[in-house]
Order: sequence, then C-alpha cells, then structure tokens
Amino acid sequence: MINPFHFLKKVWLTIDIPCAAVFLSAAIGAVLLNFSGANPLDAYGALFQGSFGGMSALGRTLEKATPLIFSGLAVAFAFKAGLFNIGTQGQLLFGALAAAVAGFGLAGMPGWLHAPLALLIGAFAGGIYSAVQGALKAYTGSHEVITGIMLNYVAINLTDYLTNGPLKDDTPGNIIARTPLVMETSWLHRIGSFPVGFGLALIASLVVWWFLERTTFGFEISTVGHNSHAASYAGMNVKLIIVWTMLLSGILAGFGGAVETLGVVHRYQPGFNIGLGFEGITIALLGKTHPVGVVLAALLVGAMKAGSSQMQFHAGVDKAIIDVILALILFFVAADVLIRKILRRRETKGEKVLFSTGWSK
Amino acid sequence: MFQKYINSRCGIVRGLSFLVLLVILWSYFYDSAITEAVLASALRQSTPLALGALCGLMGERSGVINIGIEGQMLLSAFVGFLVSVWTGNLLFAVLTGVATGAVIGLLLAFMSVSLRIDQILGGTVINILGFGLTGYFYQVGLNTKGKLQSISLGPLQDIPLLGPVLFNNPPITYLTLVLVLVVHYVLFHTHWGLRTRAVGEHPRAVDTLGINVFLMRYTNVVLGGAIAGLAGSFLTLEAVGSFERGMTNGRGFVALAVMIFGKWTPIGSWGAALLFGLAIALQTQLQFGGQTIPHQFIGMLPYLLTVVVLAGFVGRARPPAAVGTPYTKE
Amino acid sequence: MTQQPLLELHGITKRFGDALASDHIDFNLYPGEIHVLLGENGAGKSTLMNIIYGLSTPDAGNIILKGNSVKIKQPRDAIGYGINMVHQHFMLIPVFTVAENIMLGHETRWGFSLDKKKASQEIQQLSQDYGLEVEMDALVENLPVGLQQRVEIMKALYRETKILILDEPTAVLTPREVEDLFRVMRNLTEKGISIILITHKLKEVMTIADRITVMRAGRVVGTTSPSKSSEEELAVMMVGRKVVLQIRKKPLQAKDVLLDVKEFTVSDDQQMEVLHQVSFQVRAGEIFGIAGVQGNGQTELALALAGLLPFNRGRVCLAGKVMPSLHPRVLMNHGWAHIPEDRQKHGLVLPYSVADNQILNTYHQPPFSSLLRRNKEVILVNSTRLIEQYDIRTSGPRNPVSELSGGNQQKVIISRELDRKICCLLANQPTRGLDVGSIEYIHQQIVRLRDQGVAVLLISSELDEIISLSDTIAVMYCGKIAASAPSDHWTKEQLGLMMAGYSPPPKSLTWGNRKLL
Amino acid sequence: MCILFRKLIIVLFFVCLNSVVIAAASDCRKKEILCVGLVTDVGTVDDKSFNQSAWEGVQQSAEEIGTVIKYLETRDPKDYMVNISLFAENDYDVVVTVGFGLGEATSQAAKQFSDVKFIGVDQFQANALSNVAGLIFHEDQAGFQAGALAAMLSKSGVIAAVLGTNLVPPVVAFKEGYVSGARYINAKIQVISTYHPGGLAVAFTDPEWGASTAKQAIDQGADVVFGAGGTTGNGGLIEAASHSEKYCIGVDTDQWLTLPAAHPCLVSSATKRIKEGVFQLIQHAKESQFPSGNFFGEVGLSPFHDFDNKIPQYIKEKLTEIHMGLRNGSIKTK
Repeated sequence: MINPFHFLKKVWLTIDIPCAAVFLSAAIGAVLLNFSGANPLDAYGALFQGSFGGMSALGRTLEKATPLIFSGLAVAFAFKAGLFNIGTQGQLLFGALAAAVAGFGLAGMPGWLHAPLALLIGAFAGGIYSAVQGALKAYTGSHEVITGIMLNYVAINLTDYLTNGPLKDDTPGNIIARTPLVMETSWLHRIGSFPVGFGLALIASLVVWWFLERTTFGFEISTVGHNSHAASYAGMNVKLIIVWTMLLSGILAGFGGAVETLGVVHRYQPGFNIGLGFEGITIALLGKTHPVGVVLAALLVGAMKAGSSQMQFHAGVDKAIIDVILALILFFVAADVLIRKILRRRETKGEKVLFSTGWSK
Repeated sequence: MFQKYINSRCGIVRGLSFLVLLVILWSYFYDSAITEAVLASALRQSTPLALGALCGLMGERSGVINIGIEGQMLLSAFVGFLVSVWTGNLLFAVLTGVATGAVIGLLLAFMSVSLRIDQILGGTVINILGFGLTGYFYQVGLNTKGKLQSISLGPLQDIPLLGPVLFNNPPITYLTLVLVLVVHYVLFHTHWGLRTRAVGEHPRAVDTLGINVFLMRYTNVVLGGAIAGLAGSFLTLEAVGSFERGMTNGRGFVALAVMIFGKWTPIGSWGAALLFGLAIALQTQLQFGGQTIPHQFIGMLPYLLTVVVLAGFVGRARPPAAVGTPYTKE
Repeated sequence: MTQQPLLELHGITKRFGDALASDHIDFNLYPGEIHVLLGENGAGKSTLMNIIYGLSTPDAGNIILKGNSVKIKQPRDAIGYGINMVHQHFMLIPVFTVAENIMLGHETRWGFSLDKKKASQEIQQLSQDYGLEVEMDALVENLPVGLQQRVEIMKALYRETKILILDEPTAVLTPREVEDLFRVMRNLTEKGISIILITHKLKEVMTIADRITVMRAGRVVGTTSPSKSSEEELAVMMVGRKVVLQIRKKPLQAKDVLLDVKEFTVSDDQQMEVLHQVSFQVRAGEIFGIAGVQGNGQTELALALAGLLPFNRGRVCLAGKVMPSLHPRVLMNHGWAHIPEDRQKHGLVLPYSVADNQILNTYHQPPFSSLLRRNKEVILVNSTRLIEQYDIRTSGPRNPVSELSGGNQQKVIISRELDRKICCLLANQPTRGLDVGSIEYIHQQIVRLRDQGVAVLLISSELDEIISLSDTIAVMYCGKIAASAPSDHWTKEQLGLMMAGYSPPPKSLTWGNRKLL
Repeated sequence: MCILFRKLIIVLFFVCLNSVVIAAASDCRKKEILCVGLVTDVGTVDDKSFNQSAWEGVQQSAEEIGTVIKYLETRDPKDYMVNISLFAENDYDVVVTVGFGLGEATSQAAKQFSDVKFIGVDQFQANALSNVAGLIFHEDQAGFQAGALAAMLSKSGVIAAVLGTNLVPPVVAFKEGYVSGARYINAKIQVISTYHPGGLAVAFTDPEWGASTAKQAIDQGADVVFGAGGTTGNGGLIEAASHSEKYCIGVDTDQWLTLPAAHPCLVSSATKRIKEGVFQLIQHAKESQFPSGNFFGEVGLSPFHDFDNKIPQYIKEKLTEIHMGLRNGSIKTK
C-alpha cells in the first residue's frame, strides 16, 4: 500500500532540516573550539566515541536519553492542547521522590509487582502535581507558565525538605540529604547494556503517538489546542480536558522521574535530577512536538551528554561547548528559513509548527 | 462592567497595599533598624526582577513574548563584567552590558519578527546560548576593580524610614526607579507608546495606518533587551562585583511572573517585584531571628503566595491580544 | 462628467500563485462621486482595493492620481495621497478609546507627549462638521458596530482624506444605520470627497451609486450606472447566470411545538444581563426568524440556547421534554443542530481536515469511534459521501478546511449538522459573508428541512433573508423580543423601525410577552 | 553555498569515522609514571572552592613530583561513576574525587578497580577500603575559630553568617562551629545566619543573594560577616568589603588569594587545607605508603595578611590557645 521509495523520501524530507542543522551547528562549534585552542576533530571524535563507540557507551547514551524522552513527551503532549507545561521539572522531581518512597517503603514485594507499582506511584505523583496546575488554569484562569514556574520552586523546596527531614536516609554514617536506597526488587535493570527504562520510554512515545492520533480523547485534546471555542461547541468539556491533559503530561514527567530513580540512581537525592524537566522543553521543540521527533531529539542530546566526559578527557574541551552547540541546533531547526536557503528547498505546506499562541486566551 | 471589575480589583490591591504599609509602620516603631534593613534588602532584590519585567513588558506590549530574559541578563552580566575587568571603567562596563542586552534583543527580534520563529522557541535558544557561551568563555581569576557604590542623596537620606531605604542606593537602583516611571510615561503618554500598545493588540490595524509593525517590534524588543542588559549589569557591576556561571539563577523567569502579576504595566510590575523582594528579605530575616521552621518552607512562601494570588484575583489578567503571534503582511 | 478623473487604474494585474486575482483591471474615479465596485465574494474587489491602498503591490499596471503616475508601496504612501480605507473587519484597537483610535499613527504631539486635549478638540470639530457624533473617551470595544464604523470614517477624515474606500460597510448595520451611513456618504461627496464602495448587495447599489463597476473572477465585466440597468441585469453581470432572488416554499403547515423557550435570562461573560425573560415557541415545519441589529442579545441567545453560555433563569423544552441543563452534547442527542454565527471561531477547527470537521461533535459516537479508538476509515468514507452529497468543493476529505472558501466552509458545517436526524435547527447568520451561489444553496437547505418538519430558529441581521425565509418573524431589541407575528403581517419598513427601537408595533402584535390587542 | 555545504558534511562524516580509533594517551601504562586524575563534583574545576583547591593540590604534585595530571568536570551527578571509570580504564594510578557526593561512587569504583588508588575529598570512610583514603576535615573546628575571631572583632555584638544550603553537611558543620566559637568568646553575642532558600542547583552560585543578605545583616548592626557557601558566600564577602569598618571571614581556602575584591574586609578564612592534603596523599601514593581509611586534613585560620598589624596581640594569642585546645580536645565544638 505504501510505496517504500515515497516513504523514504518523505522521511528524508522531514529530517533533512534537522540533520543540516546538526552539521551546521557542529561546524560553528568547531570554529569556536579552534578559537579556544582545542582541536575540533579530536573533540568531535571523542564525543562520538563516548556516545556510540561500543556497547557501554551506547547504553549510556540510551540511559541519558530516557528521562529526556519522558519530559520531552510531557511537554509535547501538553503543547497539543495549547498548554505550555513549564512545570515538568517539578512534576519530575515529585515522580522521582514518590518512586523512591515506594521503592524503599514497600517491603516484601516480588520484583514483577514492586517495580511497576513504584513506577505507577511515581507517575501519579507527577500527574497529580501537574493536575493542580491544570485545575488552576481551567478554573481560575491563572496562566500555566507562571504557576508552573512557581510550582517548580515549591517542588524543589519541598523535596529538599523531605529528603533532609522525614525521608532522610538513616543508615549509620550517612550525613547526606537523600532517601535510603530503594529495594532491589524495584530496580529497573539493564538487559545487556540496554536499559529497560529506555524500552519503557519507547513504548511511552508509541502510546503517546497512538493516543494523540488514534483515540477520541487525543482528538479532543488537539481540538482544544487548536480552537477551544469549537471544542466547547462540539460538546467537549474544555476545562476538564485541560485538567486531564495536564494530568497526563505530568504522569509522563513523573514516569520519567520514576524511571530515573529506579533505573539509574536507585534513591532520591537532591541535585540528581536538575534540568531534566527543563530540557524537556528543548527536546519537544527540537522534535517538533512529534513523538518520534522527541525520541530522536532526546537521543541526540543524550548522546552529547553521554559523550561529553570522553570529549573532555581526550580533547580537554570544556563541557559547556555542548550547550552552545545545542543552542545552535535549536536555533537552526527553528530558523529553518536559513537552512532552506542553504539547501535551496522551498517550504512545503503545513510544515510550520507554532507552539505558542501567546498567553492564555 | 469591565470598568467596575477593574475598580473592584483595585480595591483589593489598595486594601492589601494599605495592610502591608500598616505592618511596615508597626514594625518600624517596633525595631527601626531591622525594618529599614529588610526594606532596603527588598528594594535591592526587587531591582533585577523589576528590570527584567520591564524588558518583558516592552516586548509583550508590542506583541513579542520574551522568555529569554534569563539568557539576556546572563550574557550582559558577563560582557559587562569582562569589560570592567579589561578597562576598569565601570560606566563604560555598564554601557557595554546594556549594549549586549540590546544586541541579544536584536537577535530575538530577528528570530521572532523576521524569521517568524515560534517566540517561545526563540527565547529558549537565547537562554541555552546564554548558559553555554558564558560557561564556555568564563575564565577564573578575572577580577574587577570594584563595583558601583551607593550615592546618598544628601538631606533626603535623613527622612526616617524612607531615607535610608530609598535615598541611599547605588546608581542602577535609582535608575530602575526612574525607568519604571519613564517606561510608564512612554507607554501611556507618548505617541510611541500608543503605537507600541496598538501593535501588541492589533498589528494589522496598525499596518493599515502606515505604521511599520516590524520596526515597532524590533525597536521595542531591542530597547527591552537593553533594559535586561541593565539588569545583568546590576548583577555583576553593582550588586556583586564579579561574575559567576549561572548567576542569574532563574531571575529572568521570575521576572516574567512579576510582569504578569503586574498586569503588563510598569508600575504594577514594580509593585509585584517589590512584593517578591520583600518575601525574600523576610524569609532571610526570619532565619536571622532564629526561626526553627525548615528554611525550605519559608523559601517557598513567595512562590506559593504568587500562585494563590494569581488564582485568587489576578488570574484574569488580559494580555496584549496579539502577543505570541508573528505578523505577516498579506 | 467630462472632467479629469481623480484616480485611474490601467491594466492592474495581480497573481497569487497560479490564480489571477486581478486581470488587467481598468478603473477610474471622478471627484465627488460614489463609485460602487460590485461583485461576488472572491471576485477580486478586495484585492484591487488593497492594491490602491498599498497593502499589496500589483505585478503589472499603473495607478494614475490626478494625471500623475504614482507608486503606492505601502499604506503610508496611500494615506499621503489622501487615500483611506474602511476595512470590512474594522481596524480598530478594542481596548483603546475612540480618540486614541482616531489619532493613532497621526498623533498630535506636544514635545514627547501626546496632546490628547488638542486632538480631542480637533476630532470634536470634525464630528460637528460632518455630523458624526461619538463619545471621545468611550472604549471602542464597548461601542455598537455602527458607531465603530463611524470611528473608522472619522479616522479617515482626520487624515484629510480625498478618496475613501468602504469595504462592505453595510454588512453589519441595521437598515436605519445603513440610511445614516448613506446620508453621511452623501455629505462627504458634497464636500468633494470621492468614495469607492465595495458591496455585493444589489439594492444598496441602486440607491446610492453614481456609477457601478461590476467585477467577476478578477475581471471587470462592465461599468454602468443605476439609471441604465436594473437589479436583475446587475445580478446577471455579477454571477454570470440568472439567479432566482425569490425563495419558493410551500405554505406553512405548522404542527407541534418542538422548541419552547420560557423566560430565558442570560448574562454575558462580564456578568451583565443581556437577555431579559425571553419567551417564544417554534413549531415543527416552521421557520421562526429573529430579526434585529447585532448586539441586541441575539448572539447571547444563540450561545445560551446552544449551551455555550450559562443562562440564569428560564426553561427550555425540546420536543416536549424539559432540558434540565443545556449542554451541547445533551442537546445534540435530543436532535438539536446548530449553525453557529462565527463559523471560524465556533464551527470549525481550521487546521483540521474536512473529514475531521465533519465529525467534530459526533466523533465520540459509533461508527466513528469504537471504545477509545477513532475509526479513520469510517470517518473518511463518511466525509467522501458528505462532500458529494453537499457539493463541497475541496480537493478531498484530507484537505485542511482552512484552504476552503467561505461558502464551502459553511457547507462543511451544514453537512455535519444536517446529516443527523434532527428536530430543531438553530441557524445564526447562516449566510453572512457568502457568495450568492452559496446563499442560495443554504436557503434551499433550510427550507428543505422546514418542509421535512424540522423547527428552524433563524437569527439574521439581513432583513431580506429574514423576510424571504421566515414563517414567523420576531424582532429583538435590547435583550427582549420586542414583537413577533406571522411574516405576512409585517412590512419591511415596520421591521426596520422596530429593529431600531422606534414606533409602536403593527396591529395584532404582541409587545414583549403581552398581547397588545 | 550548496556544494560547499555538502563538502562540509562529507568531511565531518569522515572525521567522525576516523576519530573512533583515536587512542588514549598510553603513557600511564608505564610503571614509572604516576598518573593522577581528578573528578570534580557538579561544577567546574575553577570554582574558587573545594574543586579548585583539590585541583591545585594535584597541580602541585605535577610540578613537584612530576605526575601526569588531568581533570574531568562533572555536569550530572549520575556521571560520577562514568568519570571515575574513565580514568581507571585509562590506567591512571590515582584518582582524586572531590566532594562528599562522590563518596558512594568512589567506594564502588574502588572495589571494581582494586589497583587504582582513590583520594576522596570530604568523604568520610565508615568502612575502610585498602585503596581509598578519605580526606576529611573538622569543619566545625575551622568554623569555631572563625566564630571566635568574629566575636572578638565585633564591636556591635552582632555577627552574621551567609551560608549555602543545609543540604550539604560541611556547610552545616561550619555554621554550627561558627556559632559555638562565637558563644565561646561571648555568650551573649547575637549570631544571625541564614541558609540560601533555593535548592542545590542554585544555593552555591547565587552571589547576588549572598550580597543582598550580607547587606541586610550589616544594616541591622552586624559588623563581621562569615561567608560560607561557594560564590554565594563570596557575594556576601564582597558586599561587606564595600562597607567601611566591617570585617569578613572567608571559607575553604585562603580567600585573600582567590578573592581580591574582598581585601578591604577579609581578615582571615576558615580554611580546610584541601590542597595540602591532596598533595600529601599523592606523595604517599608515589612513595607507596598510601594510607587507607580516614585521613584528617588540617583546618584552621589562614594568615591575616594586611590585617596582621591591625589585629591586637591578645586576639592572636587567644586564637592560638583555641587552636591548641581544639587539637588536644580540651575545647569541644558542641
């Protein structure tokens, strides 16, 4: 039914701009590296080796990409309903903490039950925190960006307090603010060097795609996102849908936090999840809010994070260069007009994505 | 009817301000030194927020969301610092900081007005770029030759309570107070402001009147950037005297909240910034006073308060109608 | 008129992609005349005016002003030459005052400051000179449409206009306001201002025009004057074929009351009561037309009946059942259909495909959904059928509805709403802004439903539409039903006066809810 | 432009392919060369704080005993293990890990790479491993001395402390020592102190807050400011420097050398001699006398520099007395 050649061409036409953006940014990054006295070839070589050179490097890349996929999906999901979930960070923290509590608090459970249960608890903790934001938006009209920023600060403070107070690890000799280790029954292991969490992230992105594209609820969400007046005309409960969307978005973020706790850190410790939620915004924008795009963008950023140590080790390059390159990539993906000029391609219809339509209407 | 709504809200705001004033007076008679210290600290902490909010609202009033205030502040703080190190001339350093902010503003305007990139994306680019560039190029061991010092305004300084708080400050703090008034005046009492607000509400209408929408947006975003540059200069050249990676610590984002809290008006934003500054200063004071409440609880109070206030009665703020949408000529 | 034309266009051509929007247009305008540009929607009138006003530049052709060839690249140039335009969608800033709107871009300054006082005086002077009265300090968003238009005209006068372009100015006005407007226009031409009036309403053309230029599909079909041609001739020139201007329908055979609205009271979103105890009944097989000037509560009545605005008090019975609450989905399940006033705001999701828009409110029902899953195949098949049945011009069911013309967009809504089994139809401004062909089609569909026994509630500010379609006509004024009576009891003049709040009602009418005689 | 761009892509592609086979510098395999790697805590190597001090110790070893050195900065705490392993796998002999946060990763790595020696700065060793030396400090003692100095210098009877977050144990230890030290001198002294209200991400990098807070304290009478919390504390020190007649006390290293802007007020710093401790341990490793378990580094006050002749003799004597007392245990910090 689908002509494979056409399909490939379509795929290429979708990813050529991001690919060009990556190369262009790498080139500019090389100039910067050269300017500061490092050898760009060595640097990029080491970066590549550290992220894809060998199974353990690959595993590390996947591991880094996993939470980014989740928070990227969370942001992208909310975007579909016209909501800018900047509160992903706080939701992720709560997810991570709740999963940790479930991980060390529920004793005597079999592994097949403990890990999924802890994951779910983490996911719902994030979801509920996010639903508060959604409810504030829907029923009081306060803008989700502002409440999101504020609730992030609240989340950081609250989790810091809990991990330094009631939930503090009381094993003798510990002085650090952190929770106890979660029980091994709740761990998400690796299969070879392939982290199970990454598999879950892939499944999640598949589910999100299916949900948005193929279900009536997905239809409702995107209707609200495109035209909330038409949505209420069509009998949809716009306010409730906003709350639900935020809940689900928060569940994705919380799930990411839970996977991080159960699969990587094995406890909750302040400072271990910094930035993972915020980076979701970057990932969602880079992936043009499409679930597949989110996975690819997360892999790219994950690879850069995973390879950065190798890069510094072998080429002596400050890791901050990665931020610069990432910003450039984002810029070029966004400013596809420039890339098109270089590639000499005309804009195709309906390709331009606008995420924000200003503050709430 | 809308008028009535405004009035009722003003009533609440007035009532609240009156209450705050009463508490301040009471505490002044209770302990004047501490009250002055807290208020001075509040004013100081509010300065970068107020400046950031002014930057945000210049952009938004002309229809451009600026979520990149954080990056603008950081980059100009950095450049201002570098210039101060190299030349030792603080005035020149402040000016270059301001210029840097303006240049980043130009970049934002280029992205959101000319390239018509999604505006939130453009701001995010600036934020990441700000962290990356300053992190990458910052070198340790650079030291400035000092920072901007307080200038006391002679006899005004002897007014009880107000004197030490308001009239004994370093230049950028004074400048902020002046800028709040200037931006208010420009927005609401000049033809430039009239056009700016019109562009933010209904760009096509303005276009049909022969006013250049792009130019209006460019200029406002660039001027806003300059103000954010001043906020950055405040951090390195007035408040601290040195640069640190990531030293803005989210002030650019809080400034956005402050702007919305202040309903996109300069004076309202300034009031909101003061409220934030006061909250931070108060939580410090509570710790000074030996409170045993975990400091995280006090630390999150201003943020919780914002959420409550937003949900309670500032929720239905009306943003400029065209904000966030790139303008295309037919 | 042998004098030199004020404005001449020679061979103006403009392409959008492959489509020719203007095809070698020649046009001229003499000082002090009202020159009507007549044509269907999409005939290229607006494109032409945008070219004169500098909003777009022609690919070829000359603009000659007072004998000199000029280039108009942007509105600023046009304003400089004394050309001003009142757009169909007003170019006013809703949150600004009247005075601010008028002086925007042409401000009176005192140093850096705005000299609001002086500007107000100047505007006051203008409004006295031209007999245009409006409160200087009112916010534009609080003004009725007629006054907003006045502000637009004053904007032009404030810039010392010589050529005034009015784009579909009467679309939103009452007959009385239209009269007012025409009076003002005459006033202006007496003072030497030339007016280009864009419209597709034939009757107005006959009363106001000095000369008429008819456009069709980007070309000028001909130039004439009211004395030289009849309405029918103009219609043929405009549409290119003969059109039936009268609607034929069977005599009324009203049966049971299907829609019964009692003491319905509604507040708008700023908590102001805009609808006061409105009661009426619509029977099966009846078209109940509500006439009225925009802003007298029709919009809120429609929104509240459709469940999009909460109502304060009152009771609504649909097909004999009291509706406990009004919710779009509950209403739909009881056989309610709604053609909304603002089709792009309420009726359609523009980026969605035609197919998705056609199931916008039935998406959750089988066969379009089973459990949670959307049945894309069924949705497409459904759409293909509807596209054919309702003659929607589109490249396919997957085509985004934003790429369709206004008439076809409305057909998408109609195909969605009328394809169900319905007992009651609320049609609010169903033909606003559409071309003659689409209007005709939609009128036919409404009459077809009536003949099938559906109760139709028609709200329109087009008096002709109300008169020709309705079996019963009610007039809304200031949030109340001022009067209602069978359509043959009304004359057009009476209706017009009632809509403007004047004059006692005709005999044997009700006043409010009270029988008068 | 287009062709150029394609060329660029091709070049970059081959570069990536080729560079996969880059070999690591293999000098470290040789027995006679001692390779020392350092892994920072989250932050940079030039943080004017513990990362920098430790790195200076490593640098000293390169200069004086000819070690081959390299550092890796940690951006994500989850990379602790990765970064440590990178050194171990490249045949480094000694790995310095900086900060209590790396404790767990260090002991894990020590078990995995038993022939590599680890120096864990600020890492208390509850169970000694043969190839790990935890370089730890009595921060409370340093804080105690700072507090005593502050109390003796203060004329107003109010002294202040501007601190990082209480999530980090050394900061808490500094603070508690500071308070007890001040009380030891003057039981009625008022110590006003505050932790940064934000989380770990910002608590040590917010000089503006530090400065404002110091000002707030000074405005209510504090005349000595102790800044303990990375650049947040530095902000407090610089602020105090801009007021006349105020003193400030730095932390961790001798901040006279790292923070010239604070010279007008900086009497001393409550130091942990991380640099010296790290260097000593590397020396031990070189001489194959690497200790295991806990290795206590020196703490104390740094020299007074320009303030040396302004500080009365009795204060100096008292400080010496306290220093000795703390050492022999006759003075307790709690």
